[in-house]
Amino acid sequence: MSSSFSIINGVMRRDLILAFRQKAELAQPLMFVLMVVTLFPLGVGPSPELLQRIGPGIIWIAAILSGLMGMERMFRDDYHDGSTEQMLVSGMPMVLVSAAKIFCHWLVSFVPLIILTPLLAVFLNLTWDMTVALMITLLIGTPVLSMLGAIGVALTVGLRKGGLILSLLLIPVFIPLLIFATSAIESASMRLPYLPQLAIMGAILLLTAALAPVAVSYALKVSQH
Amino acid sequence: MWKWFSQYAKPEKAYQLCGTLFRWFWLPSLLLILVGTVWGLVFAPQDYQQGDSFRIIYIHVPSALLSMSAYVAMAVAALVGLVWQWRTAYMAMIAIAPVGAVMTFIALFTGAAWGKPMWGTWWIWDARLTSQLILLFLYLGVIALYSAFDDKQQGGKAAGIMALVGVVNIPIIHYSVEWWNTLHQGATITKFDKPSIAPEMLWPLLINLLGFALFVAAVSIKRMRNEIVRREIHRPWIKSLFLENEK
Amino acid sequence: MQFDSLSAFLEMGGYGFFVWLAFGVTLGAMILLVVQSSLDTKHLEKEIKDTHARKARMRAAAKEGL
Amino acid sequence: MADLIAQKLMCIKRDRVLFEALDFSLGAKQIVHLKGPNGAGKTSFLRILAGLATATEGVVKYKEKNIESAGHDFYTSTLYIGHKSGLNSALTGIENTQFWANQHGIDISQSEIIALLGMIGLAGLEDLPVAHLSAGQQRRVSLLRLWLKSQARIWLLDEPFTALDVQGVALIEKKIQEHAESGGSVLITSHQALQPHPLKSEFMLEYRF
Repeated sequence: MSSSFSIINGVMRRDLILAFRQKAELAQPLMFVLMVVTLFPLGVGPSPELLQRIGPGIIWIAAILSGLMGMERMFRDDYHDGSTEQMLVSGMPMVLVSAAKIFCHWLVSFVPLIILTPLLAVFLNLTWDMTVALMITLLIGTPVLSMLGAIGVALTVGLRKGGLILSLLLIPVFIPLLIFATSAIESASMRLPYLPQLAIMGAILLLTAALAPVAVSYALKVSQH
Repeated sequence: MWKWFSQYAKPEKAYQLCGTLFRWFWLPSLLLILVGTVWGLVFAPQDYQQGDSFRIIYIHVPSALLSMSAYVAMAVAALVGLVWQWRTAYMAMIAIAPVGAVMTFIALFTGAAWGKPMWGTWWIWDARLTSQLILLFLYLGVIALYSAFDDKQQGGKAAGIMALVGVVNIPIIHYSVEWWNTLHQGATITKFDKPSIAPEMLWPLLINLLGFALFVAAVSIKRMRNEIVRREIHRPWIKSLFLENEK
Repeated sequence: MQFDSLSAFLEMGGYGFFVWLAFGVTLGAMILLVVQSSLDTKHLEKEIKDTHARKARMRAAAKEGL
Repeated sequence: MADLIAQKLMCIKRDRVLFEALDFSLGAKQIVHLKGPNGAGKTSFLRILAGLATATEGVVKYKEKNIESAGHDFYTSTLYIGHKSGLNSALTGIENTQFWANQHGIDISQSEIIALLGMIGLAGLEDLPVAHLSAGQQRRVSLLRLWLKSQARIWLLDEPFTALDVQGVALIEKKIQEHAESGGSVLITSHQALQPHPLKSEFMLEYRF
């Protein structure tokens, strides 16, 4: 039996190669975030105070929406071209495979977004403290988005019209994250400690990390039935 | 005990059981709701602060409570299906979902109708109403996911996973919404503080609570029967049950 | 009895609209749920007949084909 | 002694019973041609035997053990090739083959893969994304697995000849016969008649009403 390491390594190499071959698909969600963030000042007015107050929420919501757009990439192609079924009959531990694929997705779709945040923060007139808090919450929170998203995608991958249902399934379960993240940033804006919120988000991250790969691998099996 | 329980993994047996249980639950539920509602509307004393508007409590509280319990029941059914691979458990889960969604809707609507005279506005982002709204979304997600599948057996399993994800999430959502609400205290008035409720007011509430519980059970059972028939429509036992009796 | 007259009862101390709206919508939603479930049962009974008739036709066609 | 035994299988798809109380066994040195009309459940049957789908009722046993509990032992001795190619269209033939081999725990060097691809008639096309290949050529890439995993005793092949040309069919059929002769077992669905062979037998799935 090939070791867990070589399995994870193989899956990640494959997914990373694929991601870089389909650069356009990676860039689109980022451009989407940028445009959503541009829309808000045009929609609610350019007052710096107002933008500063609603900025963290805007960036987080934009991150969630753009995440939802790119989520399907995780398993859709594999399902349709039969790679998933070959993975299942290879006897590889699917929990590890799922975890590796989720990590890859996070790496290629959310890490660039986190790098982009300082720019978005400037657009929305966030203070330096808020920007730091925003980046930390994104760093802790976006892996959770990837993991929960993976469950949703694995559940809907066999459906013809999976995309809309995916958002319907996922948005409610993203709510706690949004609440704690924006409240952390709000505390940061008032120069209050925001460790408690981060701790709760960390706990959510650990809980999700423990359960999501199992749920994803089961859902992928069900998708083949 | 186990053997007795597990025989209902078979659709025929479950179908018969549903028939019996429906008869036990249906009429008592209507009777209890009638008694509780009339008592609550006509005989229970007025609330000294809220006047007669508080009478909405007799449907608001039972439906809110049942909306949560129904979700938990759904998740339990999903778990049974997942662990023991019972087809009937998934059918039960799918039967409960719309009933729970209707209860959630009732809780939301009555909450709004109660809120208007009390807060002066139909909707307020109060912690409880907000979590109820999210609960409704969770229900709709499960129902939408199931109905999107052509193969209902597969759909049942997928919806089951979603129900379990939801049930793990509900406490987190609930807690986070409360946190969020206390944070933005300025906007809210904690309205539903619990005054010690007088026994004359409490009795009809308890009766209605039981009535609603039986109603939810009865309708879910009825829907489960439908679901069993729908899914087993090609089987010989359905044919002999429905078509050969007629002759 | 908390109310002196029917009109007082309907008025609900000035909250009549909200109380009756809440109770009415609740009743409506519950009735809809029950009616939908019963219609579903009726519909399924017809479906059973159709399905098995269809199967009988398919069986007959298969026999002829042989 | 049969390697793979299915007992009392029942499969329900879209609420229709495809088969019920189906017994089947597959032993060494056998080529079983699984036949049946469209919609009889050939693919579902194959997927249940491969451990991809679970039967509504009944069990599949490998060496006397349920395939779920046989686990890794079962998967390393089975090769399943389905309708879907299992090839990512943005990856090249070499990459697809490498990743597949890695997943299945097979050690193989790049030069060996190139040699195999040449053997199956894809010389010069090895480093093109498979999206650029024709349907028959893609099929050939996925059928390369017969050579990669020939140590797997049980082969479950779902319509392997689709889109192949005459030479391709002959090549694959020869490989299948060699596999059976050397002690393997093959279950194959095909709408095309197989060449007569002493180890060949047929298994019929009827359409149920």
